[in-house]
Amino acid sequence: MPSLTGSCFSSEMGESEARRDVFKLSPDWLSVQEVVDAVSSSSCGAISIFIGTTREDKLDGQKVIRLEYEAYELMAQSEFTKLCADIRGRWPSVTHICVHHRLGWVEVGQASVVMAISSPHRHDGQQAIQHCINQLKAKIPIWKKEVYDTQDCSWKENAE
Amino acid sequence: MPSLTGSCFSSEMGESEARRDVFKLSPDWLSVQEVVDAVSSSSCGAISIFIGTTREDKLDGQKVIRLEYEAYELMAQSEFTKLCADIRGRWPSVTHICVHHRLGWVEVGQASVVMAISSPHRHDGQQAIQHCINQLKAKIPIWKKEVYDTQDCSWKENAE
Amino acid sequence: MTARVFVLYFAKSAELAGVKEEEIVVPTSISSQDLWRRLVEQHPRLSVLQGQAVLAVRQQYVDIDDQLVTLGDGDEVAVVPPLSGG
Amino acid sequence: MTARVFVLYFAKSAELAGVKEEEIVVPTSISSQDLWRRLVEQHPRLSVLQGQAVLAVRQQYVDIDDQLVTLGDGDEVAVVPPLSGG
Repeated sequence: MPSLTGSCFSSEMGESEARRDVFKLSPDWLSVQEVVDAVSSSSCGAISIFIGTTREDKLDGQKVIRLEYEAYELMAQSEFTKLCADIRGRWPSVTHICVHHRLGWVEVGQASVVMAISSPHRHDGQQAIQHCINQLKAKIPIWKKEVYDTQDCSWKENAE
Repeated sequence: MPSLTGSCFSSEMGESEARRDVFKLSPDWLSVQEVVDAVSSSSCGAISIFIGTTREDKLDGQKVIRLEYEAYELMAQSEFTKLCADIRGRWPSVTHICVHHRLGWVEVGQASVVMAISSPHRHDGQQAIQHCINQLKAKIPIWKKEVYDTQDCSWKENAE
Repeated sequence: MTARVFVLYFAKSAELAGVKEEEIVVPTSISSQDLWRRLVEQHPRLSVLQGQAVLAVRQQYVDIDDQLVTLGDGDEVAVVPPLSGG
Repeated sequence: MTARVFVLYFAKSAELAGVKEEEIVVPTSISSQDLWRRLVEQHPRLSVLQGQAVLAVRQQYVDIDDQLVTLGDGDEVAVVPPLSGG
């Protein structure tokens, strides 16, 4: 897994900068700043970010009290690598891509995913971030179970 | 100006939540987390964020060493209020909107603007954030001067 | 009838005019074009912004053309060069 | 010819199968449909995922149909119920 050596606000004039694809599955609270730092680049004018959280919700009168996330970790990493190649094929100007996703117990209202994409100009990054979250939901092997106040639970399914 | 009482990760079930439009012009470093907190809501599954920075750049061989931002502050606030009404008219599901913009000296590579929009579902927020940055550049009276290593400087102009 | 208005200059227009704000006396009904001409008479270097700047009257954008604006004492008028926020 | 493969169960399929992983012996060439049938024979409750789950073979998605998959000793096969990441 690439290391998180964010070069935020650094000055790297003249160096050609390696493109970073950073993926992390984490049991811990997600830091937006950490994800932003991972994509920061002196050649980029724009960073587009998406944060997904779980809304407070009721299902048949049961209240969701927490989520539990599970992943097929090695395959998630390899699907992320494919997704980054797909994004770079569609928007070649994309510089860095970083996705952090929670695993295990997540309180309702906390971020389950934070992703950021940097690009020299904003339009590419904004389209790429939408594609990234759509494809993550469709392709990266991660599952979410809702746990209710009645002790019931149910595995969710992303819409097509 | 609405106060920055972000209700991040709080539990407000059953309360109808007032929609917040938060605008801040600031001489200080911008905190992404602060902007995210300002739009967090237990009814929102999605937060879309955009960060604009100044790329390292040369103009006719001169290197940009810093930016200076200036605003017509009261009018910027009233144009922001209009922009929020415009966004809410186009995407009624948008919950909270927050824009922080730098004023004064800004180092190259630091964020000049951070904006976030929360929404129950991601598509509305993603479209709204694009409209928000486009319209901010077109309508909100803020100006940027590039200062070069030769002591020259020049006022910039946003593309149409 | 005349009105005493505050004129605010921003960004390049402030550099060209050499002032950031001033008071001027103008007719209470005047086209935005004539209002602009008065400002250029006062600060001839502003003419380089011709065709680029717009005005704001009481914090509302007004294109520089033949539309009439109505001004009262204490009203705020601003010279708005091309924007570059974001 | 047969191969001894690792089968991984995730999310709802792990709950239905009652195991998270196991080793099974299967033909080295088998349709993904027949592979799925073997898993359902072993864990009949998996049948509720019929038409919803797909498989992954060596971490590549494989639809459950008549396409042949080639398996070797130690290969990783996974049952992938509908995704819900994000």
